[in-house]
Amino acid sequence: MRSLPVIVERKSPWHRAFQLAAVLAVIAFFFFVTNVAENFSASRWAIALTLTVAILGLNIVTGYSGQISIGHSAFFGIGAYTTMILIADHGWPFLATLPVAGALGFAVGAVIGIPALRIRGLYLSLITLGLALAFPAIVKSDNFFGIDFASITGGSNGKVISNGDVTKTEGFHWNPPSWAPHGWTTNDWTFATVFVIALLMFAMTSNLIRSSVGRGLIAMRDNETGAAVSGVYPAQYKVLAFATSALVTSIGGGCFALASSTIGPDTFGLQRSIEFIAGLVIGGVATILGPFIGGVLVEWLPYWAFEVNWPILGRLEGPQAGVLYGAILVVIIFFMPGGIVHGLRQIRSKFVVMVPRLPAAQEFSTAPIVAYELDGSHIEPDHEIEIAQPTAKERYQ
Amino acid sequence: MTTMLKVSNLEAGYGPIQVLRGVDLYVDEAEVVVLLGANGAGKTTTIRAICQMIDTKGSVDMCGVELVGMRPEKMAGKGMAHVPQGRGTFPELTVEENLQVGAYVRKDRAAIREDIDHSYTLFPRLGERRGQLAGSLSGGEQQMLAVARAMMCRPRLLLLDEPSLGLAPLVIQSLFDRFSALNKDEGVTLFIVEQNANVALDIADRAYVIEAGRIVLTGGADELRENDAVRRAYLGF
Amino acid sequence: MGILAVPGIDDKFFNLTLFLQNLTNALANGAVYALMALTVVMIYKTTGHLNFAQGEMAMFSTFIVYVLVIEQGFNVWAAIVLVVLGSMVVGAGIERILIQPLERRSVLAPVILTLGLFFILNGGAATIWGTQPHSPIPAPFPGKLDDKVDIITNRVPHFFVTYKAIGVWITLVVLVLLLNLLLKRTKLGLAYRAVAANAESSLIVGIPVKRMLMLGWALAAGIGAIAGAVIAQYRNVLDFNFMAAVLLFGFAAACVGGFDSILGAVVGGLLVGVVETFTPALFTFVGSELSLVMVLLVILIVLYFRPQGLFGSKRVERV
Amino acid sequence: MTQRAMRTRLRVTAVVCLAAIAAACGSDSNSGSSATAGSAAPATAAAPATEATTAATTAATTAASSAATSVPSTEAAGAAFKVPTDKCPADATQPLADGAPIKIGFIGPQTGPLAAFGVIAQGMKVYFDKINKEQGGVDGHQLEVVTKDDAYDPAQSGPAVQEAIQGDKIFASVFQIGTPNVAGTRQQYADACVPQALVGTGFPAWGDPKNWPWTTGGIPSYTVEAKVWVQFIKQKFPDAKKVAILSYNNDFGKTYKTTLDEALPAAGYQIVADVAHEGTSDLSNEVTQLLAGGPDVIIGGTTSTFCTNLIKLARQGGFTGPILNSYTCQSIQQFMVPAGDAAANVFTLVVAKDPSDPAYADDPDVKQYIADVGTYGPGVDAKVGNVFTGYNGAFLTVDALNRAAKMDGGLTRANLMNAFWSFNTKSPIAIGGVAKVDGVKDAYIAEYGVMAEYDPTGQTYKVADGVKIDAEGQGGVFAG
Repeated sequence: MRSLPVIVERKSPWHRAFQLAAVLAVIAFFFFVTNVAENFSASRWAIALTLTVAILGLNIVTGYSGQISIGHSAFFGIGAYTTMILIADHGWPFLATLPVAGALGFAVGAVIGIPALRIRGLYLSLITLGLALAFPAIVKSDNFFGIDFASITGGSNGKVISNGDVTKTEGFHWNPPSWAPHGWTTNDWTFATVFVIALLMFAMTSNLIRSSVGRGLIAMRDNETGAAVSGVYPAQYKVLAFATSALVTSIGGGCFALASSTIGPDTFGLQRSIEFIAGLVIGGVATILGPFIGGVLVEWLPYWAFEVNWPILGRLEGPQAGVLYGAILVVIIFFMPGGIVHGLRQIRSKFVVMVPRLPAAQEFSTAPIVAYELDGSHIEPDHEIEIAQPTAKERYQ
Repeated sequence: MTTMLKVSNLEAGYGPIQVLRGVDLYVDEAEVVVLLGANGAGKTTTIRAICQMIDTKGSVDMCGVELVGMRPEKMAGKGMAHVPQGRGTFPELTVEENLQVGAYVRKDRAAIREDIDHSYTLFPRLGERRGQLAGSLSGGEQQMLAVARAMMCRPRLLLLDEPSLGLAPLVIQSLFDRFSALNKDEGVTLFIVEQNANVALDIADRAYVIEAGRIVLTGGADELRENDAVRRAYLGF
Repeated sequence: MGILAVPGIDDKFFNLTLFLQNLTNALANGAVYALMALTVVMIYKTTGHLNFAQGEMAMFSTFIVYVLVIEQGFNVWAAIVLVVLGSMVVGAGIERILIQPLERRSVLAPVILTLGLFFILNGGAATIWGTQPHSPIPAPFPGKLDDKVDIITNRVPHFFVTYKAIGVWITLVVLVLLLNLLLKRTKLGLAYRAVAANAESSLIVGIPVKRMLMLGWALAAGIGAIAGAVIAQYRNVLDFNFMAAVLLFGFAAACVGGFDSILGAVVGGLLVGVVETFTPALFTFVGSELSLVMVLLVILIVLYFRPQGLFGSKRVERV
Repeated sequence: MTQRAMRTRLRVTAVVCLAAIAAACGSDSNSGSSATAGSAAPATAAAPATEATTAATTAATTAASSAATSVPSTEAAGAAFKVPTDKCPADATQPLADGAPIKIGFIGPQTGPLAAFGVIAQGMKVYFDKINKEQGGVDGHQLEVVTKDDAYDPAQSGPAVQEAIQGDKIFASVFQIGTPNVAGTRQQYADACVPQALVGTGFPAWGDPKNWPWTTGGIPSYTVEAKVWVQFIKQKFPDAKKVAILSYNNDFGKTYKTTLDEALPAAGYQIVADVAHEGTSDLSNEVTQLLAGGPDVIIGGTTSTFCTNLIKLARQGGFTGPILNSYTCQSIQQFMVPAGDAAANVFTLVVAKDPSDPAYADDPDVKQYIADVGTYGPGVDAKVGNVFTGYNGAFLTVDALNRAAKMDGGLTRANLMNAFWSFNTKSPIAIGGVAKVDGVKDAYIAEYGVMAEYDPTGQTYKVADGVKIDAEGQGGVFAG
């Protein structure tokens, strides 16, 4: 048996294969949902994807800049209501509503970012908790500082865009275009749309994290004072972090409006924020894959808890499903406190270790090293300086 | 003179990072021993290892009792007291309460009361600020309080982790005078980890120099004072 | 009869008995929130965590009081004392078995654990005692219709104070006094406060820090148990959901007052109660159902000027 | 979905009554003070109630919702309503295969703060098991209840209904709960031609055979109840002038509030206080606001424990006048008894027999119900109103199934829908009147009730000397 862990250099052929496998997995997942899985579960998968986008947004604030936000259900709601109102009352095409949803989310996120400048830690979390509690109340209210939101948002009755089945509906329906593969239903097409948007969002976020902005956020998370000392201007970064995270979450909300086609004020209550946090932590904080796993689990776990005919327990009544869901949360977090992605990484690191690619020896410049005396004259090196170049394996064995 | 503390082949570190690589030293009764070393040489790690604050390998023998493997909170009762780096005061407790906490492991209430009054005589400044929150004291006063608190469990050996940190030279001098007084009058054995070699060597009987996790030099205080390597590295001339 | 027609100020404001009755309601509700804020502070002081399952633990304890009193015929206070002790043991147990192993390995994990506990306790209570509201509700204080002190009854609305409202105040005052006695006068209390102030030096002086964390959870669970019984009677509701909303207000109160201050919890709770009562009564430009939003606005304002809450201690951050 | 535990406690459905309806059924000419209303559909509101209770009453005046005149005259008066099946998938008009079970879906909250409604499914199961055992099911098919959990969140109803229709292939959905939930999913039922019958929300729009033939209402409309209150005050308390309203701040409470805000001034009353409360409040502040207005009558447009607390706090605040109570709080054991003797001078629109009411102890239907629960529903508490609600809903479903089986074309979904649109039967839970609906002139199944006073000592409603309201046949069709 080869000696474990196997060393794999980044960008080496092995690594390329590993990446290819990941891409194949994504395509397989898409194929599974649109063709293999039951048609009705495609709509639940679409909703799950929108939750992953929302949690991806939360990850920017909680994962990468260390600020726990309990208010992301409000941004999710803003995105959903924007899309719903623009489609239901003004007849906008769906894709056109997403930029508006994102912009509104960005604005509200920035506003919430401002108190973040002075207030920190748990106190700021409580402000965001306030946001989560306030959102349903404001949406329902017909007298919020004079503004009658209820008439715009439909108040307690919520809003409906009847995304009915392929042929028979007038009004809004998101039917597969002619070039879509034969046999696709509205559900499959909705899932495909949300899937593409989610991929875009995941790509955008992972680039953001790898950029200088991302490094600034991480520096601020690990040690805010230290980061401030070394040039990361906290005020700007905090507001930016909240705003971008709100933008991503509210775009997730826009997709959620399409996927669920019916929303009400309490769809975006506090329980939604708590669901996002649970999903993020179970998936794996400060990772890219974490929000995906978290979003899927948070949507499907309660469903399985209620629907599945469990081996010993059998079909569960409502409250018992709640107990099972809570127990599963505890078990997951107990055995993988860092979340599933970190847990899997620990397991994987026993077999494969990914190391940065080391520059090949000849890439070093062979120019002689020049030393200067204090008076400006330089000392001639008496011999060619040879740099021994250990291979990657020796270094890390 | 009986040996009070014998440390042999002490290894310790933080997770994968190995800091101490086999430290051997001993402290005899009523002695003042100083451990010198640059930043990151392993001075503080040595004290934390001796007090079992971090996982250690090797042996730490205190008057016949093996300490390695014992839980940190069990150490207080073994006649050893530790004044941590940065003094470890309890900011939200008053000066009096800080002293009372120092005597947590003792049960003899009358004697504790006596010791508190005694420390107010030793450190009159603390007596004046008895009801004040420890957080509001100055650096020097907090250091005094830290020592007084350490004395509250009537230790036979006092471990001090860089007491001079962040104090004015004048304050350091008076502090070290107090330390030698504690040693001479109260018979308390001292083990001081310090960067400020000058002041430390003045009151020390013996000293060790640690570099990169290993003892590189040992000997009497005067002997070390003459050693040019020590002079250039720690005495600065 | 609005003497002074201040724009935006509802003219009923100057109806004296309405003002006094509103004030009484505010302080009673405030005391309820303060009780829950105390449980939040007790845990935050030493562990620095928020326990999302605190409300459900209190609800569960209250249901056990219900079983003892209504089904087994215990005396209500005997049952409460029994349940408080039981709750303290369970609280300490939860901290020791579930929270401590997670403590070192991740910052967010304990939060998720308390969420899991929330669902387990909430679903568990609904499974055992069903989802319907239960009555009669155990009455620690005289709670019949005319158990009240009528002060002004010739004007509309009447100004009166019910015994159970007085009971809530008494419970709060007694608990705060007991807590102060424990923390200020006993060795255990001194050790608990030492761990709250500086956990590492507590270890050095020989304090069993782990047990102090458990003490924090035990105190919170015990206070929660008494609070649950008193709140169930005051709000006249006992079902598997009655504590969820109260806990949120408890979080808000602890946040305003400062998460690590007992005085802050009490003042924070009363402030939240006053704001919740007086916003709809005072201002007409906000719908009466938006008092919750106004409470959150006040918290934002307070925190903006004092980021660590009214009485919280400012944690110095070392680089 | 996941627990909605943190949500505000109780939410109830009933979409805000559209302005059109108010206009249509508002102030048209009053004829005859007491209109009769057929009652049907399930009864008491149990615990966190909401729309789950039964029997509607039309306005004491003429037709409650749209005036009968606006119904297209082409339909012959007596001709039964035929649901259009041209756009339906093939299996909508094929009879059920022999031996295949009839799956009846119940989509509603099983988890979360409103999990109390989950017990409706238990009530349905009791009656279905009884029919399966005693009559071998319907037309040889065994009856089955398929429960789906949407945790009362409209966004979850979509996937839940899709799964029920496409996955479990339910034959019909009965008693779906949540107005936005029903409104959001009725399109799916219409596309799949699956009956969404006897929905458990009090919004008048569910009586609209022309536009939404596959959806029928199952319980009385709150709009109508609010109108009955106004008429009742005018009749019983002629000298009352000032009225205070408390309403739950959700779609259920808003229906009452909007209707009352319009009907009370129209009837010459002054609204001295109009307070909405959240699910989190304990009503102490809100009741103080109500009493500050010095009202003669207080109307409680709220539900569950809020009804009890409104009564207790009002009495403690010195208010001795009449309090009108929503029918969703009719359950004596759960809401009236806890109020104790504060519940004197309290009036509720009694629409159904309450299993916990001693007056019905020897009522044959109630006795049969309690016996059935005993034999077929071990561990199910018969005293809980929602269980009787589910039982009654199942009774009506079986009645419709039997009639559908006899129609030409056999037991098909289309025929079942036609049967749902042609009820004319006496439901076991109704205290009077007939569950009648014909999809042409009368789209509302439950229109019978009695405004009765509650007797706290006898712990029963004085139904005998209450004001009977029976607007059977005058519900008209929804013209919103």
